[in-house]
Amino acid sequence: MLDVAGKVSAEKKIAKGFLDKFGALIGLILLSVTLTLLTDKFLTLDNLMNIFRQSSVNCLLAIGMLLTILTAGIDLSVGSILAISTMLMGIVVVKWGMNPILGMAVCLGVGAFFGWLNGILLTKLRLPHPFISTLGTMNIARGLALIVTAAAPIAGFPYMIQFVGREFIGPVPISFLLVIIVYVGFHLFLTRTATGRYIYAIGGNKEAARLSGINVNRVLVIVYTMSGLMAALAGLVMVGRVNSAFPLAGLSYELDAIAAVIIGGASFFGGVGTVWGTMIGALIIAVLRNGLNLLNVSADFQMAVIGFVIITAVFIDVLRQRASKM
Amino acid sequence: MLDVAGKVSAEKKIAKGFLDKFGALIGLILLSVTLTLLTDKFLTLDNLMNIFRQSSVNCLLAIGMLLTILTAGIDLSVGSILAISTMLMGIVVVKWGMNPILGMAVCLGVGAFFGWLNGILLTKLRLPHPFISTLGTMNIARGLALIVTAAAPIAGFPYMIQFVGREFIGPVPISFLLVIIVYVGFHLFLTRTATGRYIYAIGGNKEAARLSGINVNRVLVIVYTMSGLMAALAGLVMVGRVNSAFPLAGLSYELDAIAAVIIGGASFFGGVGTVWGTMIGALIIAVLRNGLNLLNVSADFQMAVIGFVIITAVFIDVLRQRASKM
Amino acid sequence: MKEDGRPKVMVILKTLSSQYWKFVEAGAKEAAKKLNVDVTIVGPSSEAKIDEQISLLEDAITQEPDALVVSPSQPVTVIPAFEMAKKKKIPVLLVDTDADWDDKVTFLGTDNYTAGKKGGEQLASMLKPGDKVAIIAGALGNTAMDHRVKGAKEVLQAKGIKVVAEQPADSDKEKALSVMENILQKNPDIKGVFSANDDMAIGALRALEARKLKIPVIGTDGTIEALESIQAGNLSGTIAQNPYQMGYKGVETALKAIRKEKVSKRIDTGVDVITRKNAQKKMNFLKGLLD
Amino acid sequence: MQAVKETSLLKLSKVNKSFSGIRILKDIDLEIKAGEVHILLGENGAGKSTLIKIVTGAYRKDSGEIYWEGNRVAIESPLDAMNLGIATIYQELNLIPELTVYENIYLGREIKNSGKFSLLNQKEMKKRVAEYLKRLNLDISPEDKVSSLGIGKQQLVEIIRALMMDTRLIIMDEPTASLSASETETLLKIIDDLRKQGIAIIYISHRLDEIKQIGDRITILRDGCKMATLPVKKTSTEQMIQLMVGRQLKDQYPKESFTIGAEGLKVEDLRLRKRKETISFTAYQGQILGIAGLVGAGRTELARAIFGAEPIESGKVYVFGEEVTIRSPQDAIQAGLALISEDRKGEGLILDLDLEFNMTLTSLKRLKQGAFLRFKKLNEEANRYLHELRIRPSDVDVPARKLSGGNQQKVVIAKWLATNAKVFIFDEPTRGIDVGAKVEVYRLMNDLVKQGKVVIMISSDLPELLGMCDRILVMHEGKMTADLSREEADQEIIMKAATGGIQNA
Ligand SMILES: Nc1ncnc2c1ncn2[C@@H]1O[C@H](COP(=O)(O)OP(=O)(O)OP(=O)(O)O)[C@@H](O)[C@H]1O
Ligand SMILES: Nc1ncnc2c1ncn2[C@@H]1O[C@H](COP(=O)(O)OP(=O)(O)OP(=O)(O)O)[C@@H](O)[C@H]1O
Ligand SMILES: [Mg+2]
Ligand SMILES: [Mg+2]
Repeated sequence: MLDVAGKVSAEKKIAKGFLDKFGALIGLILLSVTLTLLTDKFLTLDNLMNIFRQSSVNCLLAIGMLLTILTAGIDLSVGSILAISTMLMGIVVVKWGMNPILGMAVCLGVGAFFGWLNGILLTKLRLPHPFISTLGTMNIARGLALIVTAAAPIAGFPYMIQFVGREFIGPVPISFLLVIIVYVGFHLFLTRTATGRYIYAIGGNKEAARLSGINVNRVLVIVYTMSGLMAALAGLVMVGRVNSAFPLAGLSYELDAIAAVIIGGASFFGGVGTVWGTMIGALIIAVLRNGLNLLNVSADFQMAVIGFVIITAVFIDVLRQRASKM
Repeated sequence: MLDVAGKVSAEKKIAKGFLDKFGALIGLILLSVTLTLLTDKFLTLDNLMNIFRQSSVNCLLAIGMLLTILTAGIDLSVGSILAISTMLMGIVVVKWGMNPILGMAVCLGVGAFFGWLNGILLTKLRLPHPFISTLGTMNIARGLALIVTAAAPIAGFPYMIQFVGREFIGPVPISFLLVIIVYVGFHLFLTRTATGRYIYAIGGNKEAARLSGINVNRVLVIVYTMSGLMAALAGLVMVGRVNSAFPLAGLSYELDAIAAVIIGGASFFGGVGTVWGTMIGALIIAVLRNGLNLLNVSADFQMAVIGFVIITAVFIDVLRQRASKM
Repeated sequence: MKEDGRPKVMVILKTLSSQYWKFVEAGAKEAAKKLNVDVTIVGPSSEAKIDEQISLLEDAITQEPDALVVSPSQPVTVIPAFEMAKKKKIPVLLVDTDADWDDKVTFLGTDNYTAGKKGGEQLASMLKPGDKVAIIAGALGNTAMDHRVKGAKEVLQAKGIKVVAEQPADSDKEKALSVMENILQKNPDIKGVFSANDDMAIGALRALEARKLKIPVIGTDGTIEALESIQAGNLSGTIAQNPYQMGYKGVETALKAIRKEKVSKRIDTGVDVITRKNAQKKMNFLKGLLD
Repeated sequence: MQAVKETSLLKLSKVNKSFSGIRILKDIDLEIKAGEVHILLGENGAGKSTLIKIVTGAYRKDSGEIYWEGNRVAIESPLDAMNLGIATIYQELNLIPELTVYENIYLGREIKNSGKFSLLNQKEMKKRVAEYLKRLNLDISPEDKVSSLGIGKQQLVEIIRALMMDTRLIIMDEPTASLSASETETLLKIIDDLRKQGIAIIYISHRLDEIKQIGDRITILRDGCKMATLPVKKTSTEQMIQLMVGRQLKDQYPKESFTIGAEGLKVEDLRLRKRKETISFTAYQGQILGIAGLVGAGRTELARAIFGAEPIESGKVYVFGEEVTIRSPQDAIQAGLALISEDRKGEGLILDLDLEFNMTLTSLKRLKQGAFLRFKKLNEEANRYLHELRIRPSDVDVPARKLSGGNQQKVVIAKWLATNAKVFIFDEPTRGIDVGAKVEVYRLMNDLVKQGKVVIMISSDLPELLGMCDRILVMHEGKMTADLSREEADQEIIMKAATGGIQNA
C-alpha cells in the first residue's frame, strides 16, 4: 500500500485511485469471464451496450449517493426524487403541453430542490442523521408523486425528452455517454477542486474539517442538492427508457445505488471512495442481473445468486487488500 | 445534559434513560393528543391494544436492529430472515406434520443461524461493513423463502404456534406482553451485563474496545445472531397474527425497524441508543399508521404525512436537546 | 429458431414470486410440452421492480426468440422495448395486463376493471342498499389493483352501498390485518369487505374473526389459500382469473403468430366467481397443476 | 530509592516488525526487571509505540521471542497481555466517549454479582472508582461521561484505569503529554509507589526532566534499532540526546529576541459560555506570548472561543487594530487567525487521508487556478513542510493514521503554517514530539515572529514557556491571574498564579 518510491506525480496518484479499486474490478472481470463462458450471448456488442444502458440509471443515482456517503451520510430519497421530478416534468410537458426544454429544466429543478431540502433539513434543522431527513423526504416525495396524478402514469413524452434515454450514437447508447460525462465531471470535481476535497475531509473528520475553516453546512447542502439533481437526471434517462413517468418509478432503487457505492469500495463511515469504484460497483450489479437473465435463471434463484455474488465480489476485494498488506 | 447533582442512583439513571428519550416521547404524546382530538376512536382501550399488537412485529425486529446499530452496524436481512424462518417452520409443522414445539425451535433456530451467518461473514470474511453481508443474506434468505414452496404460502398452523400472535390475556395481546418481556430482558442485558456494555463500547470505539481485551468478533457474532433470532421471533408472532407463512413476508420491514431505532434516539455511528427509545420509535410509527387508517386518509396522502411526521418527531427531539443545552 | 428447430418463445411475467404467476408459468410449461415449443419463463423478483422487468425484456430480445409473451407491470413502460422487438421482427403478445401498443399480436386475459366489477357485484348481492363496506387496496400506483378497486367501488356505489373506508395495505397480509383492525375501530358496523387481492382478504378476515364478526369478504385472484378459506366457510368468495389459461393460451397463440396464422386481437380468458359451491372444483384443478 | 530487583520480568529477543514492507523494528532485545522503571527514548517514529504494542498484543510481531519470567509466551491479543498482568496506557486515548468514567475504567473486566445471572455490580465498581479518585484528589465523578471531560482529564481516566488493574507491569506511552505540572507530579509519585511494590514500569516520554527524575534504566531507540540500555543516573542528558538523534543538540530553547511591534491580537472583555469572568489581553508582534495554567484552566476554551470554534457570550477581538467578528473558524481564518489544536486526532487530522491532503486542506483556496487545484503546487508545498519539519516517513501519500504520534503533531503544525495567517495560536504544540523536533518547532515560531506574525503558545510545559516566551499569561478557572514579563516569570510564581494563589492580571 505504501508507495515506497516516494514522490508520486499527480497523474500517478489518480491512477493509484484506479488501482485501489482493483479488487472490485477483479470481481467484475471474473464475473464477465464466467458469463462469457456460460453463454455466447454475453460478449456481444449488442449485449454489452444493453448492460451499459441498463446500468445508466443506477450509475447516475449512485454517483449522487457516493457524494453523500463520502460525507458519512446517506440519501434514501433518490428513488422518490426520481419519481416526483419526472412526474412533474410529465405534467408540465404532456399535460400542459409546454416546451420540452422547460420540462427538463423543471425535472432537474425539482430534483435539485428536494436534494436541497434534504441538505437544509440536515444542517438547519440539525436532524441527527441524514437517514432521518432523507427517509422523511423519501416518503414525502413519493407521496406527492402519487398525489399529482392520482397515481396514474404519464405517457407520450416528446422525442426531445426521450432522446437521452432512448437513442444511440452508432451502437452506443446516449444514456451511457451521459453517464461517462457525468462521471468524468465528478471525478474532476472530487479530485481537482477544493469543494471536492472538502467533501472527503468532512467525511473523514467533520470536526477537523470545521476547524480547518470549511463551511461544513454549505458543503453538505451542495452534496445533497447534487444527489437530488443526479436523481432527477436519472429520471430523465428513465423516462426515455420506458417512455413514461410513473409514480412508483425508482421504488427501492436507493438500495442498488448504495450497494454500487459500497461494492465500489467506499466506506460507510465517510472519507473513502472513488467515482470509478462506484461505476464498477454499478456495472457489477448490472452485469450480474444481465447474466442471470441471459441464463434464464428464475427470479427466486436470482435473488439467492445475487446475494451470494455481492458477498463474493466484496470478499475478493478484502482478500486482495489483505494480500497487499503482507 | 450533564448531571449537575452528581451522584445518581441506578434507579434514577434508568429514569434518566427514559427522560433522555423525552424528545421521542414528546413526539409520541403530541401525536397521540392530536389523534385523540381528531377522532374519538383513538383513545379507546380497544384501539390502544390494537396499536400495541400492530407494533409488536416491528418492535421485535427493531430490538435486534438496535443491537446492530449500537455496534455501528446494520442488519438489512431481518425481513428476509423472518420469511425464511417461518416458511421452514411451516414446512416442518404443516407439511411434515411434526410437533409444533419442534417447529418453533426450527423457526428460532433458522433465524439464529442466518443471524450467525451475518456475524461470521462480517467477522471471519471481514467484509468491510454489515451493509454488504446483510444485503447478501437478505437476498439469499428471500430467494430461499421463495424457492422452498415455489412461492406458495403455508397456512393451517396449529393453535399452539398461533397462540402468541393471536391470543389475549384480558384485553392485552400476548404478543405485546412478549415484546415487554423481550424489552425488559434486553434492557437488563444492555445495561447490566458485561456483554451488553461491550456492545456500546464496540460502537463507541472499536479499537479501544479491542485494546481493552474485549473479543470484538465474538460480541459482533452474538449481536447479529440475536438480531436473527429476534427476526424469527417476530416471524412467530406474525404467523400467529395472519395464520400463515408466506415467502414475501417482512418485505422491506427493515426500513421500519431502522426508522424505529433512529427515531428512538440511537445513533448510526454506534454507541448511543436505548431499548425504551426504540420502543417509543416503534410506537410512533404504529400510532401514525393507525391514526391514518382511523382518519381514512387516502393512500397517496399517507406517504407524505408519514414522511412529515418522521421529520417532525425527530426535530422535536433536536429542539429539546438544544434547549437543554442552553 | 433454435438448432433443434423448435420455435423459441420467451415469457416475461410481472414476477414469479407469487402463486398466481406460478400458475401462469404452469400453463405456459404445459403448452410447451404439448406443442413442442422451447419456452423460457422469467420475471423480476417483485411486481414493483419495473426497471428490472424492462431489463429482462431487453435481455430477452438480445436472445432473439421467435416470439415474446409479456405481462407488463406498468403497461406504458414496455413500449420502447416492444419497439426494439418490432425492429427485430419478433412478435409480441400480452397476457394478463394489456398495453396500448398497436403492433401487438393480441392481448389474452381478463381485465382487472371487470374483475373488480364482478367482485363488487358478488359482494353487493350479499348486502342491501345502505350497508357500509370497506375496501382494502394494494399499494397505490399498482395499476392492476387500482383498476379492481375502481370496478368494485363503482358497482357497489351504483347499488347504493356506502364505501366508508378505502385503505391501502401494500398487498401484505400482515398490513391488511392491521389496516382492517384499524378500520373496525372507526367503523364497527361495516357489513362487508372487498379486497383487491386474496392475500389481503385473508389478512382482513383475521381481523374480523378476532372480533367475531361474520360478514362477507370478497377477494380477487383465486389463490389456493383463498379457496381453502372459502371451503372452510370463512372467505365468502373470490374473483378468480385464469392464470393457467393465460399461460397456456399465451404460448399457443404465440405459436400461431410464429406460423403467421391469423390471431384474434383480443382473447378473453374469463373470470370465475368462486364461492363455496365451486371452490372444490377449482381447487382440484389448481392442485393438479402444481404436481 | 530501592535497589532494582535482579529478576527478569519481561524479555524480548530479536523482535522484528514491518509495516507494508518497511522494517520498523530491527532485532530489538529488551529486558525489563521486576520493580524497575524502564525508560524508552527515541525520536518520533523511532518505533517506541510499535515496540510496546507488540508487548501488549495490539500488534503481532513478525519474528522474535517474548519471555515472561523466563518462560516463552505468545501474546496474540490484548487479552493475552492482560492475563499476564500487563496494563497499558496507550499514547492515543483509548476510551469509549459515550460511556462513563467508571464504565471505562472497568471495561473488559467488570465486577459482577455472584450468582444472579452474573449481572454487573455497578455499585461496587462506582464505589471503588470514587474511592480511588478521592485518594488522588481528582475532581472527576465516576459517572461523568468521558466525552464531557477535557482531554487532560481523559488522560487521567486512562491512567487510573491502568493503575486499578492488578498488574505486574504497567506500560505508559507518554502519559504526561496532556497533564499539567501538578498532575505530572502526582503521577510520578504514584510511579515511585508502584516501583516500591515491585511493579515494573515501561515509561515513554519526551520530557527529559521526568526521565531523569524517575528512571532506573533507559533504552534508546533510533530508526527501529536499539542503540543502548544504560542506567539513568550515570547517563547525561547530552549523552541521551546524542544517542537518540545522532548529533549534539546545543540549545534546547533557541530563544531569539525581536523588537516589540504592533498590537497583533487584542481581546477585550471576552466572556465565555458558562463563565462569569471576562478576559482581556493583547499579543504583540515581535513577541511570543505564553499562556500557562493547570489542566482545565480554560486555556483551550479561550483559544477555541477566539477562533470561533465555540460560541461566546460577549467581547471584542481586534486583529492588527481592526475589529473582527468571528462566528466560525471560517471567519477566524478570514481574519488571519490560525489555531493549532491540542487534540490532533479529534480536531487536527483526517486520519484516513494522506499527508498532502491534510497539510494543504487549510490553504486550498490559495493553491488553485480557476476552479481546479494545482497538483504540482500542492505537492511542492507538502514536500516542503515534510522536509522543514522532518516528518517521517517523508512521503506525502501516506495516510496520516500510519504516522507516529509525534509526526502527526508535526503534520498538524504544517497544515497551519501553510495558511497565510497573521496570528498563530499554538495549543500544546510540542505535546508528544521529541526534543529534536521541539527545537524545530521553536525555530519555526521564531521564524514566524521574524516575519511579523503574532505567536501565542498555550502550554502545560513550564520550562518550555519559560524558555521561549517573552511574556506569560497565567489562567486559573477561566480567569487571567497573572501577566508576567520574561524577567518576572519563574516556575514558582506561575504555579502560584495557576492555582489561584495570586491575582495580578
Ligand atoms: N499501522 C501502521 N502502518 C504503517 N506504518 C506504521 C503504523 N504504525 C506505525 N507506523 C510507522 O512505524 C514507525 C514507528 O512508529 P511508532 O508509533 O512506533 O513511533 P514512536 O517511536 O512511538 O514515535 P512517537 O514518539 O512520535 O510516538 C513510524 O515511522 C510510523 O510511521
Ligand atoms: N468538550 C467538553 N465538554 C465539556 N466540558 C469540557 C469540554 N472540554 C473541556 N471541558 C471542561 O472545560 C474546562 C476547561 O477545559 P480546557 O480544555 O479549556 O482547559 P485547558 O486549560 O486547556 O486544559 P487542558 O490542558 O486540559 O487543555 C475544564 O473543566 C474541562 O473539563
Ligand atoms: Mg509513540
Ligand atoms: Mg488545553
